[in-house]
Amino acid sequence: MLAESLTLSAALFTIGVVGVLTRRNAIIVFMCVELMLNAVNLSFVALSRLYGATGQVFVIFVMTVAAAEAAVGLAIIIAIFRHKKSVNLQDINLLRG
Amino acid sequence: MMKEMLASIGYNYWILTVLLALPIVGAVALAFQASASASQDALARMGSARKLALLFFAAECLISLGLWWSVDYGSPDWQAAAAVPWIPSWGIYYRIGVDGIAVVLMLMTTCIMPLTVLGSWTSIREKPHAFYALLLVLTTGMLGVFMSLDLVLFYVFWELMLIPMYLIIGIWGGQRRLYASLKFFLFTMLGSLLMLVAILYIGLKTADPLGRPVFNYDFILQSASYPGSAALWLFGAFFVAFAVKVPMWPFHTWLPDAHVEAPTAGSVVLASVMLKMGTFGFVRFALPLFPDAVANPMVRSTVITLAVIGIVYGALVSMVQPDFKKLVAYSSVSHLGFVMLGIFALTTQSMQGALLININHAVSTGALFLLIGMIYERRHTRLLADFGGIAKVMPIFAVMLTIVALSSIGVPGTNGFVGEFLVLIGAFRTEPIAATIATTVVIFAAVYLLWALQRIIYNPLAKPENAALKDLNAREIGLLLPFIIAIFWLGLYPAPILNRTHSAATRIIERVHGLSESSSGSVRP
Amino acid sequence: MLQNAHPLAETVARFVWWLPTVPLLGFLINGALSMFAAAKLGPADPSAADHHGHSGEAHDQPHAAEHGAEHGAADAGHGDHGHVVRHKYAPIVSIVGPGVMVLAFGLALATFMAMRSAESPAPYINTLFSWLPVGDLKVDAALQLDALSMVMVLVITGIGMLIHLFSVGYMQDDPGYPRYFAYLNLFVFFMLLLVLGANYVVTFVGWEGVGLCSYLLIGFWFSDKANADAGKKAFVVNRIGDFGFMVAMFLLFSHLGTLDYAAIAESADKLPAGGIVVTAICLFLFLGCAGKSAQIPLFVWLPDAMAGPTPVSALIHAATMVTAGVFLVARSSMLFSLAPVASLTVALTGAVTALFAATIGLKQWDIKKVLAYSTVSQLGYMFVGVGVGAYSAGVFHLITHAFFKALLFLGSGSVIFSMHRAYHATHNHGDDAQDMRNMGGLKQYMPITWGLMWIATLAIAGVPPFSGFFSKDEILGAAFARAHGSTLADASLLGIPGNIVLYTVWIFGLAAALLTAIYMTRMMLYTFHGPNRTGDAARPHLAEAPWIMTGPLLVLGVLSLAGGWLNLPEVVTDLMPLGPTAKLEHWLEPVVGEATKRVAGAGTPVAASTEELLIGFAVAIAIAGITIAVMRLKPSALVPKSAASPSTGLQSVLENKWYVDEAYDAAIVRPTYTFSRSVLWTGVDIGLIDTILVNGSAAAARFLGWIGSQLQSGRVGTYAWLLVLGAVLLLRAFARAS
Amino acid sequence: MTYNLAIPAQLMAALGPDLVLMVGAMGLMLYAAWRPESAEHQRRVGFASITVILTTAAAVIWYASSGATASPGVIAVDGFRWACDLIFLAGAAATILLGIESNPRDRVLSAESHVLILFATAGMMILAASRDLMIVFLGVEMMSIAVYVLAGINRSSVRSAEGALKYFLLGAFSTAFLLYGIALIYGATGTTSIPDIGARIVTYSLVHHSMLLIGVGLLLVGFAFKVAAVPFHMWAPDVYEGAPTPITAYMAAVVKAAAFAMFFRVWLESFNLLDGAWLAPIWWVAAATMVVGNVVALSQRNVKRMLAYSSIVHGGYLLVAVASGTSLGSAAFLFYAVAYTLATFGAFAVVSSVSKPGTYATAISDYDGLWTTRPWLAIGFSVCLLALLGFPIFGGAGFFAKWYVLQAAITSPRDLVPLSVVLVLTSVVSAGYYLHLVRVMFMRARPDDAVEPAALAPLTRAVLVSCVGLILLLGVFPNRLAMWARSNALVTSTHPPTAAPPIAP
Repeated sequence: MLAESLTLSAALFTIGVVGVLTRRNAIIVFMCVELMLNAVNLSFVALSRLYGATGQVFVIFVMTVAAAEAAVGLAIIIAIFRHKKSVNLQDINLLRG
Repeated sequence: MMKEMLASIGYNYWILTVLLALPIVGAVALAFQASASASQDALARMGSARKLALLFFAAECLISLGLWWSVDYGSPDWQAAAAVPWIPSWGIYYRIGVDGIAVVLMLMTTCIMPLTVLGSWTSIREKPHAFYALLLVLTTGMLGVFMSLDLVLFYVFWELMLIPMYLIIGIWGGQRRLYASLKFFLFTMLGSLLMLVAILYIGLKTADPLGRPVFNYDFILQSASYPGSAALWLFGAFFVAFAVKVPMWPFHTWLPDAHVEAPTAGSVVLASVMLKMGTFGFVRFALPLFPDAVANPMVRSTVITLAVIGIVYGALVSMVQPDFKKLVAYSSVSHLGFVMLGIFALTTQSMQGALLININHAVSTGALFLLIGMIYERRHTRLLADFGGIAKVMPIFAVMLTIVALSSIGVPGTNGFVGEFLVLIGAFRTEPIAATIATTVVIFAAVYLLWALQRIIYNPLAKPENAALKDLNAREIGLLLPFIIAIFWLGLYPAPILNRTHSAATRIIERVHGLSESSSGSVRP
Repeated sequence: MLQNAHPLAETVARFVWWLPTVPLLGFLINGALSMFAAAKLGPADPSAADHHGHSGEAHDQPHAAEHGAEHGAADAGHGDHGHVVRHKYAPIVSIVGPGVMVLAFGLALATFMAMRSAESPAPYINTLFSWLPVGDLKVDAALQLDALSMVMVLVITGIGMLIHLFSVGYMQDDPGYPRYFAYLNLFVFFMLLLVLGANYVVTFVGWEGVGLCSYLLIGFWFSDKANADAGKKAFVVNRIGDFGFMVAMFLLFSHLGTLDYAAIAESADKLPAGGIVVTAICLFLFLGCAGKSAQIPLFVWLPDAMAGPTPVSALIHAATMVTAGVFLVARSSMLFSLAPVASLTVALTGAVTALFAATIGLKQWDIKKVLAYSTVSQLGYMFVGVGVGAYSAGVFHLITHAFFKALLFLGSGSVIFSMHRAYHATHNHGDDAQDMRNMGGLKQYMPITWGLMWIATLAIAGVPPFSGFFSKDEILGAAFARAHGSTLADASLLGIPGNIVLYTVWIFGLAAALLTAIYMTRMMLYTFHGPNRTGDAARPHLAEAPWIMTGPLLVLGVLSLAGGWLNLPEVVTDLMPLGPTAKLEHWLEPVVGEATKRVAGAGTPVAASTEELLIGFAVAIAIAGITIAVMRLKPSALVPKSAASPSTGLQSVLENKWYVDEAYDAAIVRPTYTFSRSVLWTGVDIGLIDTILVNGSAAAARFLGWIGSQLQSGRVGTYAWLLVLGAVLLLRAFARAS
Repeated sequence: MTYNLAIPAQLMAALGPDLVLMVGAMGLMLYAAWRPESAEHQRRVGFASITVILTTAAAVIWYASSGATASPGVIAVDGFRWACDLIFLAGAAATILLGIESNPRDRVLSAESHVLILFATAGMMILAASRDLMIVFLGVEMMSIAVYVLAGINRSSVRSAEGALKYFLLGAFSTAFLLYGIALIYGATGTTSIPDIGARIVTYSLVHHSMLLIGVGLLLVGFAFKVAAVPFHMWAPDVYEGAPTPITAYMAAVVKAAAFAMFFRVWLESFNLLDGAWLAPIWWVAAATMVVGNVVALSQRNVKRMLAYSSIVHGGYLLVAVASGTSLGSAAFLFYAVAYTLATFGAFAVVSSVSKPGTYATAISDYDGLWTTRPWLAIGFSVCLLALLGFPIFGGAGFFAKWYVLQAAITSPRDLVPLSVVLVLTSVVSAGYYLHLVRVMFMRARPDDAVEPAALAPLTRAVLVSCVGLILLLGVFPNRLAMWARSNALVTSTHPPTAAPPIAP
């Protein structure tokens, strides 16, 4: 059961990575990151069956932090939308070189 | 008698530190003067700055003269030595001391510095305070290199020289000063950073019983041993640092640019003192620290080949230079090649001769740059083609230039001869072919300098701008006189200097021979 | 060394260091006056000698500088146009310059007397101070007084004194008058140092010093590029020789551990006779001598050196400096006698040079050029002498040559002085005062000069009883004798047996003697005989030079006539008791005797009858030469230079000196410059090191930086891709470790 | 005293300074939101923040001098923590001081910006204290989230917003890698305690355990992102350019120092034995960082971007110290962090005062001939640049910082001499751009139409003068700092292994 869970977790993580790499919309990219975090959470939960509560505590931490991150992240995305009227990452390349 | 008098005032206890500190004090004083005189006009600022600077340089020169008598030149111990913990947790000490070689070079430095101030008496109009303050800081760096007995302290002084010279070239230099100054900086830094790694390596491998690194020169000499090919690598690192500074072919190309772009005082200091750092580094550090590497036939023949290439190459290239300063710069490559040949030929004569060339080159090339500066101030050109026949309008200048050029050519009776002669006669014993090839330069040296001389002071006075030139004034003559005196003194009676450097030079050669005999033994005495 | 025990130590000889010092003082005084005048008078001072444009030719013109002087005088406020102003300090200089020479000559005579009475064969060494004490190298500033240096000192101070006196007249109106005497005094100082040095290094100081003075004096009228060029050429070519001298010193030191003459004389035997080392030493030394004494291949500077004032040509480029090479070989006779191959080289080079220069002398128009090539040729004789191991003969010819060649040069100077004065008086600046085609028939205007120059001509041609006859004959006789039996004859040069080389040398010497007689007679005929071609306007102004110039000529005339007395051969003294036999040879015996004997070896001496035959042959050749010249040349057929048509064929080859200068220029000078400029400087320095390596690596770094900043596209997607790529690489590395 | 971390009260006590800062920050946050935005208000909040920082610093010093230790647990009570705390606090104070004066000029009026710095600093202090990967994660996120906001604090600037977005997205992305790495390490060793991980690697011989190694690799990705190591550095120049100048300095110096603090802690206490696996990757990352950073910096025309690349490069130098894997390496880090923080703040103080109001971008050409009009500003900037270059005396402490890193590298048992050579050779390249600025200031003529920067505001001047003064002072007398760094260095894993549950497949 453990091995399957970990495999699933890795697959989800990879899907998240691919999503980040391929999507252009800032919000979707951010969602993909959230997917990666949750994939990791799955690993933690699975492993905690083996090692005890530490993994589960970690998951709580991750979820809390992810929530805070989401708040800040969406605020930043809104800020950029106010300037650019777009959240397409391809358009956001003022800073370069 | 002089010695007792100096001993009575504890001269040897304080002299070295005072020599290091005084220029810094001077630089600070100039900074204060600069802000105090901010409202004055440029001419008044120039006047006050140069006077204050001259005061400090003259004081430095005067108090340094005592070293000539106070030092025991035969002693194997460091003279006027001092050691104070600086960064004890890293094994770094403020450890200074001198031997005959260092004393002679230091006196050369302190004597030339006031003259460079006189030489730039009227030419530095922009920011004179900064200029002289940098010259003062530079002096501390140069003197520090000569007296450091701690490898890290040495490195710090070594780098200390770099920034003032960089700024002097870059701020008060000619058209291409930005390029020249950066090139100077990068070349030197490339070499010295490799040396830094080597110094660290040595210090860390020579740890004391408590495991702390040791950078004490003497301690390293006694106890250092390097595994396998490490000595070669370390020598290589030191070699690059010093070879760039010398400069040896093919690391020399910063020199013509730096010389051409630098203001007169910069060129003089660069040629007279800073170029000596490289060869001094070889004598003080690279040779004694890595006798095995030096005795390695491959290493030695490589260095000597480069030296000989430099000698001939420098001479040939200077032959075709249209710019007088560049010509002299390339001739420096040639002269310093002789020094390298002398050092690596590892005979008493060649080593002593090399040390003598160091001084001779300082005198002759320094004077040449001053002379170039003098006509440059009048004509604002250094191209040989722009001159001709000015011996008619500047007879005193012509005489001075002739004497200095002849000393640079190495005409016997002048200083140039004794150095070259000693190097060659010494080098001939161990490296006959190299010495013979190097000897051909007596021909080329005559070609390039006499041709230049001819194009400047002889030939028809065809250009009207030249006809109006004024001959040297009293300050300029007074400034050149010490050089002229030195040219003949060193040429006719170099024994006082030779006696002072003898024991130090012999010790270095003996160390290389002594330690290398077991491994190589191919070097004849 | 043994100087306290030496018999000379108590005599005037202990003041030997005053010999060079006295002229040095003269130099300092005159030099100071020159500088002082320059500083006082400002830019248009005496040395502001503008004689550019005065004459298109780069020739010796005594008043060459009056234009500059006029300006100077005008500035000083007391000159009027066209008036030649003497240098302000001329009176002091006229006393100091020649005065120090009189003193030096007096001291030399006194020393000579002391030496004669002391009769000690060992050299007297006067050590002044330790010059270069480094390890086992000990070079002292020391002077060595022995038979050879004494002879040289007498020649230098004696002839030098006469030429200084002559110069007082010749240079009287030159604005650089003090400078001139300063240089001349300095030259004598160095020349005395050269001959008096107790080791090679002190000699080398003098050696280079005389070269330096030669440089300064050749370019004395430096405003003309040709003069400055000639000075530089002389110095540089001499330096080629100095290279040889230096290498020879290095070899000596590394094999014998000393550079002192006395010590080398004692230890030279340690070098294997005929060995590679001693041969190399001698060949390198000879390279030095060839430079200084203008032998093939380094003779090219001497003819150009005629650009200097004529008294300089007489003193430096005829009587003293150029013979330093001969002196050095004699000085090193201990070494040369051990190196037959080197000696043969010396002799052969001398012979070839003698002949070669004589051919060129045949076709020169410039009176000084004729004399210059004649000097090269006579120096060749001297080298034949020292080359075949007849060291005293070589020195003998050195002395007689000093007499008659000084006389010839001063005489020609007198002629030029007169010609120039005439042209100047008529404001003729176009014609050349040195070209023989502009002379002719001067006999009637300058009878004293004419007579004296004929004496010298007969001397150089080898007509008895003039001095040159004895010395030249001795050399040729020695060459012939050595071919019959000596260490030289037994050796071989490049596979050619020594005796064949020596016969060749002898034949060349005879041929050169014939040519010498021809070209010298030609010079006399064209200059003094036939119709005058100076021009109608100038002719009335031709006259004999003042007494201060003719006086020294007279003395030299006597010496040229009677100089042979110094070393009369046995054959002659047998015939008539003119004086003691082989006086000079005996005098030099302590210095060169042993070496001479070693070269002569066990060879049988030439029979007296053969010797008489040879002498007769030589005399016949000299007379034949003069006769041919008188018969064949027609002074009356000559036209002035301006009307002359260019020569053709072999004539033009000779007139152009076999195109040697051009060949050197094309083969050595130009390629060196081109190589230095195009390959080394622009190629290696600017191209390879600076552009490709230094700036190239900087540019490469900047280019990489540019690429890097292009990758920095500003798009998050790119950054994420790169991040993942990096992560993959890292993970691969970690996975590999597991 | 020794804190028993198993007892909650004592754990709280061991977190004393952190709590002081957090409580102060929360209180100030309320105060900052209490009043409408105004220059005056942000100034007040700024000074109040300074007060909080000083209080915290006093607490840190008190804790440090008490010589307290702790039982094994989730946080460390050791010199390294306090040393790092002091560096963070000093940096935060400097940032706030610069910000108080530059914010109004840049039309950043929100007083929260100062408080956010306090939050970020609190996160850093947690990081420095953490001895458990869970706490590491917490600290990283506390710090990062605050800094995301700080990067975009200038709401009127599109550049600021763009930088913040990039930083946020990529930061979150890399956090996921970090987290996954932690999960795998947890899976392999069964613990998240840093010393225990090290101990279990020994006990269970996990040196070649693939799950552990993959975990370490992913962790390294996360760390490398935080320290902006090549190729995870791409965000840094953009974010640094977009952020307000004091924040850029904060990110370049303090955030980087915090990331390295955790890097050292984790690497020395957990993975010291895995050097067979991580040495080569870190070697190459360090070399690539030094080379790429320096080379790209050469082609920059904007001073802030140039300094951004320079900060990447310094990360590379510090990675050399990480690669040494020794206690000496962490001592070198402390020394380096001090010198580098001083130089960075000095440099950015100048940049902030030279930049035209409203734009953070400063072109190198704005500095042409600065010496002729503002000599002391030019000299101060040059000292900072030379310190960054690592030049002795003129660059003061910068030289000895580099020296210490090299010392760590050369004494390391991992034979880092070649990497040291790479370090010095790339330093030569760095001279190309640092000195370019120096020569622009000193050797070019001041253009006639150049806009003269306003006189230095007092706080900025104070920051600049104290930075330059300290750089020079420490450059001549570095011994005390060196001893301080050495005595506060980390100690490589010494804790005995604790009892462990069975191992994952």
